[in-house]
Amino acid sequence: MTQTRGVFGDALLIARKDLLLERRAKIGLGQVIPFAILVLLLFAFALDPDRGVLKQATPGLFWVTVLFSSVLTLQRSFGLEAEDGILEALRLSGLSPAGIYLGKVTALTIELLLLEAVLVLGVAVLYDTEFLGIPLLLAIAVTATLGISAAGAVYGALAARLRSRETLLPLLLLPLLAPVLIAATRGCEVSLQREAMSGWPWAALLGIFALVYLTLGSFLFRPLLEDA
Amino acid sequence: MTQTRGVFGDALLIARKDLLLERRAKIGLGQVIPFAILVLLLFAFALDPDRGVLKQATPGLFWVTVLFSSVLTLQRSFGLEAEDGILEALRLSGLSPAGIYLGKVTALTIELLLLEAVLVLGVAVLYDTEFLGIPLLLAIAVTATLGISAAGAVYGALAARLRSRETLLPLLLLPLLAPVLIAATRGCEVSLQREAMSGWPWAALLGIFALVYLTLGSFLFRPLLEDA
Amino acid sequence: MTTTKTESLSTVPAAPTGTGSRGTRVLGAVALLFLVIAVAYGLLISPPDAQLGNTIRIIYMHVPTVMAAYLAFLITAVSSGMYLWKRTEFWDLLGSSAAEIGVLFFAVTIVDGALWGKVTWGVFWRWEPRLTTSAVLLIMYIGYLAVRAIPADPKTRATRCAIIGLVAVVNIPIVHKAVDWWRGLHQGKTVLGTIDPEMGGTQLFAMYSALVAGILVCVWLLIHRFRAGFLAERASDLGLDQALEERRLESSPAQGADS
Amino acid sequence: MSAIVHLHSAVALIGRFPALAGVDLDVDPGEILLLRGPNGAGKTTLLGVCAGLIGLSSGEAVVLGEDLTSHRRAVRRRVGLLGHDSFLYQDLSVVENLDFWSRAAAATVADGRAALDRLGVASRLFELPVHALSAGQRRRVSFAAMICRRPELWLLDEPHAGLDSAGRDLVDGLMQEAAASGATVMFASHELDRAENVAHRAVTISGGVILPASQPEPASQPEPASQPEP
Amino acid sequence: MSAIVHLHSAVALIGRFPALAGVDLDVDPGEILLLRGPNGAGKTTLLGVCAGLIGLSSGEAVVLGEDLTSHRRAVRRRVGLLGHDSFLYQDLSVVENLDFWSRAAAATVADGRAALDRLGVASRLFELPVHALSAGQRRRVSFAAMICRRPELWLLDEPHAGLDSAGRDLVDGLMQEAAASGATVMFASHELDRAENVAHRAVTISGGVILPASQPEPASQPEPASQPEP
Ligand code: HEM
Ligand SMILES: Nc1ncnc2c1ncn2[C@@H]1O[C@H](COP(=O)(O)OP(=O)(O)OP(=O)(O)O)[C@@H](O)[C@H]1O
Ligand SMILES: Nc1ncnc2c1ncn2[C@@H]1O[C@H](COP(=O)(O)OP(=O)(O)OP(=O)(O)O)[C@@H](O)[C@H]1O
Ligand SMILES: [Mg+2]
Ligand SMILES: [Mg+2]
Repeated sequence: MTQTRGVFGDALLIARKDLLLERRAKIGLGQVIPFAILVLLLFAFALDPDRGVLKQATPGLFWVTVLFSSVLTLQRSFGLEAEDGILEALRLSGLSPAGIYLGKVTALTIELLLLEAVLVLGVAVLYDTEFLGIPLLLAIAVTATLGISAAGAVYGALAARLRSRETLLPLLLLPLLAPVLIAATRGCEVSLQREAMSGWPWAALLGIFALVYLTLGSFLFRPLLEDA
Repeated sequence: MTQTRGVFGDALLIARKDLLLERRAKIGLGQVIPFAILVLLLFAFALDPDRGVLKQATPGLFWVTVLFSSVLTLQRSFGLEAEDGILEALRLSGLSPAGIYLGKVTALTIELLLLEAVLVLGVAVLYDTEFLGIPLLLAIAVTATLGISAAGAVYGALAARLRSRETLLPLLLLPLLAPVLIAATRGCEVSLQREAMSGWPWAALLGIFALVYLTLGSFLFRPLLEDA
Repeated sequence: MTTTKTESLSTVPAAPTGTGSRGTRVLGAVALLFLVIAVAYGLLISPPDAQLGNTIRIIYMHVPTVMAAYLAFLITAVSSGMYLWKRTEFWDLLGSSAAEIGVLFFAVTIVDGALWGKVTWGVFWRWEPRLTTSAVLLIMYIGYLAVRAIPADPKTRATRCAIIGLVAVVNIPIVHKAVDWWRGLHQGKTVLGTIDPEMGGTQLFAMYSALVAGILVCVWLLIHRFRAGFLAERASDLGLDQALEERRLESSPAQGADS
Repeated sequence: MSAIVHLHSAVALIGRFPALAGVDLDVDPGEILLLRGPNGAGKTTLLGVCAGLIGLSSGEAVVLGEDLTSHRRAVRRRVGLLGHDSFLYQDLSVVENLDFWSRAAAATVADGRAALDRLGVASRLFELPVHALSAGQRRRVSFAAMICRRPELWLLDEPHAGLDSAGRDLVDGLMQEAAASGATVMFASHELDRAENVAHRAVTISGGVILPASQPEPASQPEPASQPEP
Repeated sequence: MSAIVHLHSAVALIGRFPALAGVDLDVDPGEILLLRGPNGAGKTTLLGVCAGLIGLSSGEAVVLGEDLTSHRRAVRRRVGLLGHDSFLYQDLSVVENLDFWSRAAAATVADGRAALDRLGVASRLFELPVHALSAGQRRRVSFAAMICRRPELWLLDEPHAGLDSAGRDLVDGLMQEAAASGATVMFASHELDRAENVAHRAVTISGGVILPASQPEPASQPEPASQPEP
């Protein structure tokens, strides 16, 4: 009982600290969001809108953009934890590793969902998208984001201590998130284009992915924090 | 006379140091290249190959990938200069700012050209591209890369001292490089698809861009290094 | 360096000084036998395919190497779990050896698949989701090897690798399932789906012997890679003794002001 | 087992380098132990081992009754480490840092404020982000974050470095207070005059081993320091 | 103009905070000047101003004959600064760093090696990347990188910090040598006993101003240090 409360208490402490840090450093969203919108614009340039390619590819591009922005967000979030011996301090702190993990995942998920909300507006304006099947879209966004944070926090922490983290993190994380990209893209396509089949299986797949990584991460964070 | 020799001597010193650092840290290319290939793969997911979109979009995707990889490379290259007071040490060193700038640009251009060479192989195999108009392609690659490095080094140095550099750099740099992206993409399309119009004007445009930024950078690096 | 290693190791009773042993020689012989059978049936005895002609014979290499690679990645995952539980060098070495072998076999699959693609489809690569996910899988394990290559304390390195080994394996079934669904959803059967049924008896025999051969070769390589890794660790242990000696010498007053 | 720290033939590797090459050390409860020795001797590494942050590759280590070779985790929350790094979030303000670290250590926010006060951190600095502090001000805040954990074993790496004279006296007082109230203190220092005054006992570490007390100081330590052994 | 450093009512802002609030200071050629004062007094800022790294917002500053308010650049290559940061590339080895920095300062590679030797950096460390060094070892390498520039004005921020006794004596020797050969030395230190022995003159800085020599030490500095003024 006490143990369980402890984990969630720790998670809350960490999540609040992360969001505070986000506010204080006045960076994350303030700069990641413009970055993401910029990526969307670049795609528009690269793909030459006249050919109708862009419209077709909107969901895919949206999720690729989210993926890149998440890598940026993760890098920053764990970069802050690796400075000035903070990781050592966390190991000494007595906070439960699962709590730290869940706290980081919570903060990341909140930040990324905010980002996606803004990005959806961007897509609506830039790519002239009509939104159909809102509940499905919401379900996909939440599960996909949770999956990205859950997997990302594990690798973010793993890469944080290495001097090569800027490049190692995308190398490790992006292949891992390929299924999220596929599932989220297909799910959104289905939802937007009213394809024959329902998109809910994709949302379910994303949910499973998130659950698996959340569980794995809660267990793996202990050895990760302590020995890696 | 002595002054001129000094600038190029300084540039050589800096470029050699950068390439050495690249080798020592065993990172850049060893991880940026896989990252770039991965970005190509992710696009394949996002764009659903069966629709033939991918083949059409190859040049655009190639250059978007190069752009992202350059941001990564720049981030790392200037991240190393900002640690441990190195920027202060460079200001004190007596190296000429233009020399430092040209040295960084040289090292970056070499690294990026290497990356592009590997990426071209990747594209050739993955996207089944036939290469026509090799001289034009080469001219575009060199001028575009020089332009990216020339503009990137200015902003890399500018962002390096800020605590928010991970996110600020792409935000500043990517809009600036949008013309490079467009010109290089169109130029490559022309060259690959033998479109009516010749692609050399694009190469010339890229050359002008590179020259302008090289000149601008050589002058701006002094106030940038000294007072920023 | 090599000589000192073998000399001092041979003074330890029963310490292995090479990577071979009776067991592996027998295993190697059996693997070779199956390889010969597979080559004979695959290349000579079995008939060509109705549609693909003689190019079908690439399958006798393509599929066994994939299966061997999957096996290797599975071994990596199990070893990673065991390492996190038991914390012994054995599991660490086994996991990383298997990952290396797996990457090797998987790369071979991709290369011969690409060559096969060139003769059947006319291109090396298509944006076939299975091919794309294959490449993604390969990169995932290249990431594992990249982390392995970062110099670090052996225990730290082992933990990092074990975590990646466990996380990455979860992705294999997800990737393959997701792709099947994707295909199944709005597209007809693909090339990969269309050819494998309807195999004749000799074709099947060639396939099975190739499969056995592939797996045996994989295990054989794995054992050798493991032992090579083990010996390398022992060699660095010997280096450690010397390093300890030198380190302690720093404290002798004769050495004077050292920093 | 009465010793708070018991190391026997402890070997610790950094990469492949034996930073500790067989350390034997026993520290009694309530003791203030000074670690001295030349640069690169292994003092920082030894403190890291005692904190459970650096693993042993061979040898025995029992700290606060916990065997470090089997479970290092239990020790970590009971020690306080002041290292070369600040252990503070550079973008958070002084009080935000203290609030976070005190709550992480299951202390109250009030403990954190009290610790800041104890370390003489001026209230003008409370709302400043840590990266704006001067070297010595930051060191004080780190120290405050450490003491509000109420550690049983204090591990201090050059605790006087960067502090002004008032700060130095303060630190000496804190160490003595801690020892008097039952905690144990191990600290590394190069400022021997000051350090030897406050320490109950001093050991010399050099080349990754602890020199026997009888052995003269190594050449790089000119003045043969007095060793007030208990 | 005979003074090497001449500051008059110098005000320097960090952000909006006046870290220097009107400093008057003259330093003669060949002098070794100690800056002392409580944490956050402005010592590091003052050294940064003299190095031409931090701009003045008002007041006069002439260093090595160059007016800092108009062109700070000329001064920079003639001073040597040892700061809180290491000024070294962490991923390059010790010799690679020294080679680079000595050539950047228009010195030869041999000068770099000689400087390493002078600082007593063991040759075992030459090929190690800087991030693997201990705190004191790194400090020695930074010092070596500084002296191989043959600066006319030495600006040292806590030069003794982190060094072992041998290193401290070495640093004192280096400062005296530099002063004897015509260079000028300004250093900040909290280790007053040692620092006052080597300095020709000491000034106390507190709250961003230099206290008049007659005025007693501020409250946070208990022992009234002797001021051997020339
Ligand atoms: C670059 C090219 C290729 C790659 C990377 C590749 C990769 C793979 C992989 C990863 C598998 C295992 C699938 C599983 O998880 O079950 C596989 C199976 C298979 N591949 Fe390929 N392949 C390539 C080209 C080809 C070509 C050109 C053909 C035939 C024309 C082919 C025929 C098959 C068959 C028959 C199987 C086994 C049946 C199955 O499990 O679906 N492959 N390939
Ligand atoms: N990767 C490595 N390869 C070789 N030697 C290493 C490596 N990493 C660390 N070392 C050495 O290990 C030792 C670490 O010593 P440690 O930091 O414990 O010294 P210390 O006693 O705290 O010194 P200081 O007084 O300078 O702080 C140093 O001699 C350092 O050179
Ligand atoms: N952004 C800021 N806002 C308010 N005060 C600031 C800001 N940045 C720096 N300061 C203050 O400016 C002063 C800088 O002093 P400086 O670093 O020169 O001190 P110092 O004498 O070197 O101290 P120490 O002995 O601790 O190294 C500190 O008091 C610090 O709190
Ligand atoms: Mg140390
Ligand atoms: Mg200071």
